[in-house]
Amino acid sequence: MSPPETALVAPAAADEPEIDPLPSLDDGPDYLRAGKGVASWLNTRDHKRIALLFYGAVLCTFMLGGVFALALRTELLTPGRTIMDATTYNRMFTLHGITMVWLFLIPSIPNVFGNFILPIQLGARDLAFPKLNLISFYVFVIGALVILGGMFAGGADTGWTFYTPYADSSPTRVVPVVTGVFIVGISTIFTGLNFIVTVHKLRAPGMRWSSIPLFTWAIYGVSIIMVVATPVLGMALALVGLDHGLGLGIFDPAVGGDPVLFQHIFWFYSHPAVYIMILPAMGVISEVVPTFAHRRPASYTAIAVSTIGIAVVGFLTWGHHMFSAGISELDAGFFGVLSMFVAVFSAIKVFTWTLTLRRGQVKLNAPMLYFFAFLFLFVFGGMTGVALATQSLDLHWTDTYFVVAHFHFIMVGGSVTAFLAGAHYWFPKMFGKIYNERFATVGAIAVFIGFCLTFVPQFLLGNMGMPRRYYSYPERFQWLHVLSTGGAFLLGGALLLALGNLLWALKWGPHAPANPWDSRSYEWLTTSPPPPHNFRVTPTLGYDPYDYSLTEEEAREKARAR
Amino acid sequence: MNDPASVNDWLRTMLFLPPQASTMAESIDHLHMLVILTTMAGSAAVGLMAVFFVIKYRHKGPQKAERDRAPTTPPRVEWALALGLFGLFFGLWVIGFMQFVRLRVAPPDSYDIYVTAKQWMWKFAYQEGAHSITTLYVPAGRPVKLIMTSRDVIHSFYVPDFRIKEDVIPGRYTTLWFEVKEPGVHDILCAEYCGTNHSTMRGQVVALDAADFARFLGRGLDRTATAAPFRQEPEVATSLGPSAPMSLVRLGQQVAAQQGCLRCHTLDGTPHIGPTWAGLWGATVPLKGGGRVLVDEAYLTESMMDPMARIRDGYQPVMPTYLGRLRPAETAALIELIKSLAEVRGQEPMQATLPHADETMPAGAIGQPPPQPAQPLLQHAPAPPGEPAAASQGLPPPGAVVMPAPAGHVTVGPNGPVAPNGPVGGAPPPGQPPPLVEEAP
Amino acid sequence: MKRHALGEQYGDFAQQDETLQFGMWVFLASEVLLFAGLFALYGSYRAMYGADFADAIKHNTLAYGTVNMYVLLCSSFTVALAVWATRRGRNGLCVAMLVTTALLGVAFIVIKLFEYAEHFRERALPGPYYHMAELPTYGANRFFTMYWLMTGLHALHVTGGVCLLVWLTWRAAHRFYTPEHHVGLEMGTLYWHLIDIIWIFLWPIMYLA
Amino acid sequence: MADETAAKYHVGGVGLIATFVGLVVLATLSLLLSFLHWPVGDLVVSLLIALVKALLVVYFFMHLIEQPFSSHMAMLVSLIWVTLLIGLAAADVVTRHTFPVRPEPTEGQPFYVR
Repeated sequence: MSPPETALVAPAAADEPEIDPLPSLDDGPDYLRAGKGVASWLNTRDHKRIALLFYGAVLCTFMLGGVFALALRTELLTPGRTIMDATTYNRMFTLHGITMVWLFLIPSIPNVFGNFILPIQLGARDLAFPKLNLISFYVFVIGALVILGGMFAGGADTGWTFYTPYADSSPTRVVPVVTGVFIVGISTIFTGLNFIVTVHKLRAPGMRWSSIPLFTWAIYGVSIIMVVATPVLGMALALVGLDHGLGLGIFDPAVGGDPVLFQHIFWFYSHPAVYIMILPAMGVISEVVPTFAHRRPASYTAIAVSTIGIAVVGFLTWGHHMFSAGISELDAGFFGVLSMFVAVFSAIKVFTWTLTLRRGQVKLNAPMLYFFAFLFLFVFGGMTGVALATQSLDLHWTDTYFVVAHFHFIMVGGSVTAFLAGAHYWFPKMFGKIYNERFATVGAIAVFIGFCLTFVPQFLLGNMGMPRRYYSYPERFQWLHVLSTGGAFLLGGALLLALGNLLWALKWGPHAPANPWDSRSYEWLTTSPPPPHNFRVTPTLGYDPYDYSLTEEEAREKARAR
Repeated sequence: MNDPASVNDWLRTMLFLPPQASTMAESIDHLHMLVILTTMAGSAAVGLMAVFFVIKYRHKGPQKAERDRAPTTPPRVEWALALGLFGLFFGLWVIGFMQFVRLRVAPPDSYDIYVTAKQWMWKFAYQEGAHSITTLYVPAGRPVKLIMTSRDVIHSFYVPDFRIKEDVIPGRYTTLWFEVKEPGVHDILCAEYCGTNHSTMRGQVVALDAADFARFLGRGLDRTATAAPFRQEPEVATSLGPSAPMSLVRLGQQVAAQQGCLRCHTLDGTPHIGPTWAGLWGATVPLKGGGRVLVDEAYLTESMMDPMARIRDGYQPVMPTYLGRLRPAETAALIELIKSLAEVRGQEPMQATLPHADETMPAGAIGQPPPQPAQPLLQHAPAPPGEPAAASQGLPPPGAVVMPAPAGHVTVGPNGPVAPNGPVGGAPPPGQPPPLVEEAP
Repeated sequence: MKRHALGEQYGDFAQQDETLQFGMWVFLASEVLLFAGLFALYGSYRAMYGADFADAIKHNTLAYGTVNMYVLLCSSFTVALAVWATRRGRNGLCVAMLVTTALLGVAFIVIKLFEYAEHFRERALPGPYYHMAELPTYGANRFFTMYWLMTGLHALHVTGGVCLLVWLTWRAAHRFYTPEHHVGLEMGTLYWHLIDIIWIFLWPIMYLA
Repeated sequence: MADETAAKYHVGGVGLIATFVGLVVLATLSLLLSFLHWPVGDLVVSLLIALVKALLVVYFFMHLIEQPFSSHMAMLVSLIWVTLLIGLAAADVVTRHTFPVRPEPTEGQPFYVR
């Protein structure tokens, strides 16, 4: 990090009392139209434009990962070979995992919505380090290209977990792939660092920790995980790279190494990483629910505290991935009981969201439908997580399709659903347009049905004992696989419908007002789309962002007050 | 439905759980059912509550200001919820952990079987000297403890019908125990991703009643006259500072082990990543993309130095080049080794092989993890002259590299290696599975 | 002159300096965790092979590590003095101290290279390349594998730190840093201190106990 | 925003010199103690001394003492997380008792010869 050598423009006159901090559409071009040409996008420092760059990037990787998933599901239609051979299948599921985890789920909500919304919710003019933010994007792109290049130039067949010693001795190209993931990790750290510093140092005057909007709380918790855990992943992957590339034998039993230690270091990152994926999703939901229930959250404190609780306790549970991996019974028991704490924190959130609906005025727009999908899938998926953390049951289920179904319930049913909720909820704010509600409703319902059809059979497969990462399988599993594949194609179509509807609205949708949902959260104070620096001058945001006893005009008056 | 057994069966069918073949399976399933029912009840409760609120409080008419400003749930409700849930989860954990400890600690009177995993097969060795590949024979109604290690990467021994799974780790021993209730056949699956053919690394557990099991072991002991198949483990541990000059064939074995050839090629005809070396020499093999080639010095040398030049049909182009990694003498030694195996017939991997318990082959065969020093078999093992006794090493390290295979199971004759006590090649396939295997339940 | 410009997103210089410094602290926290993975590996292997580790530590040359410890402590002191000098407007002293620090850093690397050469001669190399006849144990192999990884990563950081110091020196020589505005210098020195702290922990576990 | 109004205490020249002297003394103490070959306490004591030295560097050389509370948090969090990672990973190794250790290679048989 270097000190800023160049300022963007002259600092605004921040203390002139007569300026109304809340912008209007007459002020000048909004952030989308403030600069013209490709260069103004590729060299931008505006967090909102960088968010859109990330938006484009993660949608591409999401499509790519989805295509891989459909290819995998097609292969699994028959017990033997359907469309590809075993090596291709192994490379394909590795590619699917790596793409979805590191190139979609981890950057999706934080880098798109976090980047866009967090500074506005804090009343800041930008993130603390705008240049670092842009660097983070380019580092991400470079990392993604290295991964995909490595995969297409031969590819790794290790699974996204890179377990040693298989990853050391795999005849495939492991080194470029781990290098790419390492680079993407650098981007993650930069982004997390930027968010943490912004939340600490750039809050608008008057904003206490207890009035930070809940989405920002969630992104803050995630950023802590990103900054603290990602370097450990970087180290684990670097060691695998050294083992594979130079034969250093760091985990090689032939020279006294212990491959289980790799799993410890790997899961120290990769378990908290699932909270990197789900916490932002919870943040989105925590914004959507009060807005559409027109009601303050049943307990702001419970949601904020459980966010940080999950972020912290999430670090103490990594051993539950290793109950059958030959770790000591004592360590396993310790990790088992700590895993239950995470479940408690998640349950508190779920009950708080549900109770928020009570005595509200609930509107069933598309984001709210996604919330219901999220609620059901997340609760069911989360409860199966409790089952998996129960050690004696884990011995039967671990590394079976039960685990596959469990984490897809959380990752797809939770994170992707919340991503879609956020995409619809903030669409007017980001682009100044309104999407077609009818198609969005159909899309949301289709996503839910397709999802259930895909993954509920996988729970049953897991119960029957179908191990994961199997290219061929005994015939008694086939009918459930066929069902799951059918669901996967339905889910793929539903996702295309949902995203296509948004794309259509981007061009042909009607103009959106500043606050179409009648929300009280701070980001709706500014225009849609916002001006380049979000507000004319920094507003005073001391009031409760979920105070629905205020009318919209009263809330705007409070933000104007000095 | 008042009968607990029928409730159990009904729920097991509803949840698609496999048969409860081990003594622990039923109690694990009961916890499973409890947890799943709680899960479904929990998500249904939350879902219904949400639906109820939506119907009751749905938006009508113009948006009004919030009706009351106080938080809807007082903190004590949150606390009660948190504590109650934690109590529930903690209770599950206590039951689960107690079961877990029971699953991990074998009873003292268990029958020990050694398991070696390698890409992509399971090998089982019994205390009496019998051993088998892919099919594990166990006595029903008696606790069996598996002592497992891997020769290459991590595998996981999984029998869904027993509800057990444990990773098999190179360089370490892990254990697993179970007691099968009745004679029958059950699937073994590898549950930890281990490479290209991970999904075909399957096997079977055949549970026999006590008499049949004794007969199985006895057959193993009786068949001393039959040739043991040539096994692939070279005598790496004894390769240090040999005082006597080494034959090229033996040097070839050493090189093959050092250079990792044996990770992909077998010496006994077992199918693996690369073509087996047994019976390879002098054969005419088909090539990928058409054509055939006679396996001679030229083709073998080319395959070591430029493996991609001509690939045998049916194999992946995965072999690295050894150009610059093999000295000429080592290349020659490898070729001599392959020559010496020209007459070795391959064996079918699915067959149980029952080696003899001859003194020249103590602890038998390889593929069997080295027994514990306390076992009498090893103590009787005579060390061949000029080579350190395997027994002096204590419990030898498992794993692919330092495999202190007991010396002497391959004697090098003037015409290459000869499996002890038997004609090489032409012998009838060694050992058929006992007849009771077919008696599926 | 674009020196010390105020970023668009900040209210005043105090906020900007504070933000940059806090960013650096968060970055350092992240950096610490990068080493933590290796420390965890070291701890685990040491728990497996305690006696072998003790032998291997005795085998390591105490003098190299100890001299390097004092070298880094001195460099930490001089770089702290550089900041102290800048705060008092004594730019010449600051440049001198930065140069001294960079030289001490180079000295550290040179000493380390001598030590590495010795290990190379003994074949005390990581993993399969380890062929030291005196300690033919798994544990000693693990120790030297971890030794190379941890000191190697640290040496990379020292090299990066020296480059950073050269850049800071260049800027200080051009009177970039004033008593009011020198947050870049402070951030750079924080990084150098972190390198010192990591050696403070590497020294006992690699040479003393 | 309590964390942005920390007391501006400045570490002066005397403080720096005192810190440096303290560091050198502690390093020497650690070195001397290592000659005692104290079987159990050796590692613990040297790590404790290292921790004190690190705190001296962090607080005075790195001026953490002048920093607001949030910077303290950053260091505290990284310290706790490092402890967690090392502690829980090593706890597994220490308490494993299935079939534990690899045997030592016998005399004259270095393990690395394959």
